[in-house]
Amino acid sequence: MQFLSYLINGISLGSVYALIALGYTMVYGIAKMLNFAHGDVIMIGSYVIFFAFGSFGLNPILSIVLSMVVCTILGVTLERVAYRPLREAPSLAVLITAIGVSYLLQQVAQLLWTSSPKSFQSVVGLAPISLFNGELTISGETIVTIVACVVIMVGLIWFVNHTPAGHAMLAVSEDRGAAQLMGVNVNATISLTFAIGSALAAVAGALLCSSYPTLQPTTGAMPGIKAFVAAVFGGIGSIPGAFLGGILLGIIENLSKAYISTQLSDAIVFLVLIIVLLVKPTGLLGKKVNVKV
Amino acid sequence: MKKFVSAMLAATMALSLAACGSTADTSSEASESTSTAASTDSTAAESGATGEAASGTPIKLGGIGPITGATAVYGTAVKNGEELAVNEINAAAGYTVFDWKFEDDEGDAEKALNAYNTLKDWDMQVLVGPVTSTPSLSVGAETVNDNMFMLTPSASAEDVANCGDNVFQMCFTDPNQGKVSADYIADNALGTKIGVIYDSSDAYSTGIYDAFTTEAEAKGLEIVTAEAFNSDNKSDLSTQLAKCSDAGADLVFLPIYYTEASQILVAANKSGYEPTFFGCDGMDGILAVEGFDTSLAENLMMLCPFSAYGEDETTKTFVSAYEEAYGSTPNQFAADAYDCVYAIYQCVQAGKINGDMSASEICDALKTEFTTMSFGGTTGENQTWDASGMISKAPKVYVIKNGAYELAA
Amino acid sequence: MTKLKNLKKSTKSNLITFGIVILFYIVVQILSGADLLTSSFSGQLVPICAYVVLAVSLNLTVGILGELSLGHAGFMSVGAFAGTLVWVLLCETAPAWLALILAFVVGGIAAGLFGVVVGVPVLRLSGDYLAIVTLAFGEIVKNFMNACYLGYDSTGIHFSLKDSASMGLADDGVVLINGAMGITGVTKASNFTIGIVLVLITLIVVLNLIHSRAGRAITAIRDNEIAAQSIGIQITRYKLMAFITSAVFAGLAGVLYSLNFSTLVAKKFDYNTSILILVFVVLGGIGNIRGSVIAAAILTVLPELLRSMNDYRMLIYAIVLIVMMIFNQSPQMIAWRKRIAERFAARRAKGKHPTKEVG
Amino acid sequence: MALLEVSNLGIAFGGLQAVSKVDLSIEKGHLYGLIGPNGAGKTTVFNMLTGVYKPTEGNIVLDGVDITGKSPEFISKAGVARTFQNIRLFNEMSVLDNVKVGLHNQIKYSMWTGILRLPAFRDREHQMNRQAMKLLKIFDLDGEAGLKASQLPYGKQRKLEIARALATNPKLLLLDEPAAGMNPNETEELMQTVRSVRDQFGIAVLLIEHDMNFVMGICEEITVLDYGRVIARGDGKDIRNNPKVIAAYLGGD
Repeated sequence: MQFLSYLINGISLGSVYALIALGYTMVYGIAKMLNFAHGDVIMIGSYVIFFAFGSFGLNPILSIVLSMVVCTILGVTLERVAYRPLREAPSLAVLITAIGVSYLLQQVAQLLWTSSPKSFQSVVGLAPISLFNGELTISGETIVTIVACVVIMVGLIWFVNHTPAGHAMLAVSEDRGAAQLMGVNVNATISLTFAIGSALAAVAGALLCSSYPTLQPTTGAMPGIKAFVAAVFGGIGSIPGAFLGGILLGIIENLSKAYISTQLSDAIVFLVLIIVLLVKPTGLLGKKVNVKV
Repeated sequence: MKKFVSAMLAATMALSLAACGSTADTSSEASESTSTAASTDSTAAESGATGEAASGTPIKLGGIGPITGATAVYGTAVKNGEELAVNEINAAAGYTVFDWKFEDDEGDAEKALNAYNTLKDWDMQVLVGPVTSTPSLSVGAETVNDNMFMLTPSASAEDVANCGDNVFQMCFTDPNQGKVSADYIADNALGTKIGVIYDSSDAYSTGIYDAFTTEAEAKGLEIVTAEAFNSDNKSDLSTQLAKCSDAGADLVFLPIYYTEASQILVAANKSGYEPTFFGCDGMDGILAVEGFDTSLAENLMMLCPFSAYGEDETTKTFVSAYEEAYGSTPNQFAADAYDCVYAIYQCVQAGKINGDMSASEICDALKTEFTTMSFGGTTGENQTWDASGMISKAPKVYVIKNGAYELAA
Repeated sequence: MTKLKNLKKSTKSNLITFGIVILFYIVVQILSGADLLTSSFSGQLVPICAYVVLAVSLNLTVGILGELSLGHAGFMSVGAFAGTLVWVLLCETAPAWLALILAFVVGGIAAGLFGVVVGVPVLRLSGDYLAIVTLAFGEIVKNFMNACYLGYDSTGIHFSLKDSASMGLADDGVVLINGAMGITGVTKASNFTIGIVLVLITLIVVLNLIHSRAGRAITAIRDNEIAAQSIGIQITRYKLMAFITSAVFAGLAGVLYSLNFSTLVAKKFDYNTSILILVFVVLGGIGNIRGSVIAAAILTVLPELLRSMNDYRMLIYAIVLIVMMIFNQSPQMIAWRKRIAERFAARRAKGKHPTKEVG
Repeated sequence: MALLEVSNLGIAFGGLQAVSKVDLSIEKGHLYGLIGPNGAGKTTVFNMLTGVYKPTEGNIVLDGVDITGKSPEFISKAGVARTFQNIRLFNEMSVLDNVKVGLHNQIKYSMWTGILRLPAFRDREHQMNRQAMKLLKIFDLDGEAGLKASQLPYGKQRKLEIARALATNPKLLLLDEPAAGMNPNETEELMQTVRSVRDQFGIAVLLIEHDMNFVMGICEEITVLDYGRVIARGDGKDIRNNPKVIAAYLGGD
């Protein structure tokens, strides 16, 4: 029973990682860039919800929609202003710019909303489920996060495979130059990717902060990095990989806290990641890329 | 000299300086202090007012603390506390007693030293800061060389005071807090099985934890489990809590800051685990967390020198002035910082120091004064310091009842 | 003849780099002798040297070997802890110069060994995967050092990964590394001269390595691994050579850095510090050693110069970072800058020889 | 015993047999052609000969040394050098340095000699420069020694790749479509160069080429591959008249 409850804690954390990782992996797969500012877009989204829902008492769904709109605008703007000029530049240049954007968002948040922590009120109204005569409780947030995660994953896979815009994304991700020659509007496609990724960030923010309620300007940073690790773990660029990687990462983190050491749980998580990558260099579900000689 | 450095940089990095050089200068500092504390005489007035000041050259008081980065929330509280005290004192005296300047250290030893050096270039005479332990250790060693008086509001590691005889603390040391907490829990039989959750990446938290375990053992308290988290994985604390619950802990000791503590209380409520929670001074501030359901903190106990709900005159004046100026309830970081400035002011009033003395002379005067005086402030009456710079004041344990602090029996 | 010119070109460029460093040293010494330096600036001299060494060494991995490493601070941490331990243990008993040299040697070797441990398995990966694994290693080091308790007493050395109580030190015991509090009470030993000496050693080793047989092999691997293999270059050997050299200097920089402060904590060497060093490398120009030197120095000083901006300091730093990145790296911006430069050149040419044009 | 003896060589990628039962025998100093339609497996054979792929069956013996499935470094040291179909130069390095890297295993000094600039460093570097310039001169590239490899025009990049390969002092040189993208004049010139290289260095050359004039004009023996198998072998005339070859080129599919 103890094991089960640790496992559920792990899945709960993992599903939040997975949700964030989906955004990472989308952007990476299509724009081929590591958007290190993704975690900070999540933080901004969470503040929007905090004020809309917590302070102005807006309906939770409406708050999330509002946050999605704000994040989408933010994401597309960032792409347009900071990333697009560097599209043909070395990938490291974009990486550093993304980090600059991450600092920028954190600083803006601190100036706007101060560094005082806010306690985020859960947007999930679902009551916890109690199993085995109350020995095991699964919180409403966990259930909603997992469901949201699966729905979004399936939705993304469907979108990419069955819509013209999705096909354009696939084409851009395979070969940007060729896609352009085929008449795909690369700029628009990448903007759309950022729009979707950022809208997902808003949802991720809502659920991250519902489960783990402390909201500060630095809230997005560490979950962002962990989710990035999760995305790599599952095979970056792969949508189901992000989901699997996120869930596994959460489980490993919590089980090592439970059974090995709370001090060293992060070290263990990263060690597992390294071992997985050494055995399977492109992650669990990543595509193997052959270099043609 | 500054010009030389800037010129060198300008030559090599014209762009970046063009972007920010024109807006530089001190105007933003002035506007900031006037905007945050508009009601009182602001430090910005200093330059004009000194000419006809009633008496004395202003003493240059420097503050250091994190106002950006992960620990910014604590540094900001200290900054506000200092600013409030300086403004009050200057207004009450009718002339500029303290010139005050605060520099950011991002909670980092290297940046703290940079901040200290910047303040030295400004001819700082007394240092109130830094806020956290590691920066204080790094700056403390420097102040010893410079014989600069350093009074830290909140850096509670024992080693800080041990840097030198010029380094004083306004807060209890970590080992002291750990020991007193264990004693209190044992003496009042608050719990039989103790669980601990602490931040293993934080010097303050591990410092209390270490002393607590030692004393608990001596007092025969049973620590059933001690769980750690760190700054990288503090968003999910449910497993640590579950382990305490599984180990059957009826009291969970939380030597951590209120930011994470609020998270633990929410998680405990979610999983239906209801032990007694006991924290230290870092816990103060939990009721002021925006959006936090304060009913979850009901019956939370903490060892803390300061209560914003205190009935004494000093506290009431401080709390209302702080709320008016900054729009939030002060916590012990702000209170300690406020007390620091007033403690130094006590020496000014006693005529022991003035701004015409060198930093080193001031330091010597303050050393003598601090080890002999008794100070009453928002964080306690009859506070005294020993020669090593550690404070002695009566420890108070508060319990939260109906959303306010009550002194525990 | 061209070959001679070619050789001379690289030698000349190296000499300019050395010249900048030495000139900087002399100017600072003169100004400091005349008491013209602010405390703020003199306080940053050692960190500047440490960051320069870090940036140059990381550039060896990122620019010359062409592999992205996000864990450079991890090597710095290993070196810092090993070197500081040696210093703390020896500074009272051995002569200071000997203790100091030993601290640097041990710090460098420890980081180098760690480089082997990381490099051997990891260099099989490449690109973003290599980056993430180095990031993971850096985080592991931080996590481990944060949980590391080390001390000794009359019965021997005690070690724990849990807390200081479980070390089981006797009353006469001395705590060396105290978990999150790290090593405290370190007697400062670094100074600007040591820093500059380390910078010069780093530059000599790195630049000479790059412009030698081994360096060409490393660069060849970066440019085209398959072709390099086809002409008989042992890929792993040279990748490791670059990676380990880079780690050793990161370790040395760590020793220099940590001995400049009285306290050493693992938290400092986190992912953000690795990124900071990477920013120096990228802004200075990937593969451009002199660029790394200048960028590291300037970007270390910049946040301090922005202190007058108070709350807006880090905001402006972030904006400057983004703007500089776009300005330096965007193809459109590069083209635009070229056009402007050409226009200027043309105008100047016109101005200089007006008669000729008429004639 | 010929210089290169390949017998029964084959490789399968995940169940797909890309090349099978290829035999080759190349004498010292010979010019040898390997042709076939696109996708016939020519480059795959090259990749097996140079250790990029490990053959799943068969043997490769070079000058009495078994090099089957050995690492590319080993094979390079054993005496096989190659160029690539899509040019693989060290683009950011100078033309001179590209050749000097080729001399990596010919003129050696240790890492420490380089870092400490010991006397041996100067000697060896001079030696390298001399030798590299000599090679560049053969390909008429000595004037561009200081340029970056990527700044060279296409035809010269091809030549530089050959020069680099020669720097490794090979016994056998593999050229993968050396004349691709060249105009007839350049092709003609390249033919001369390849011949003179063979004469000067006394090495065997095995080349893949689509330009039939080039192959027929230069090669003393030709092997034709189709669908990973040898379908014909002989001199130019034999091949030109072989009905199987004609069928393969005109397209059975």
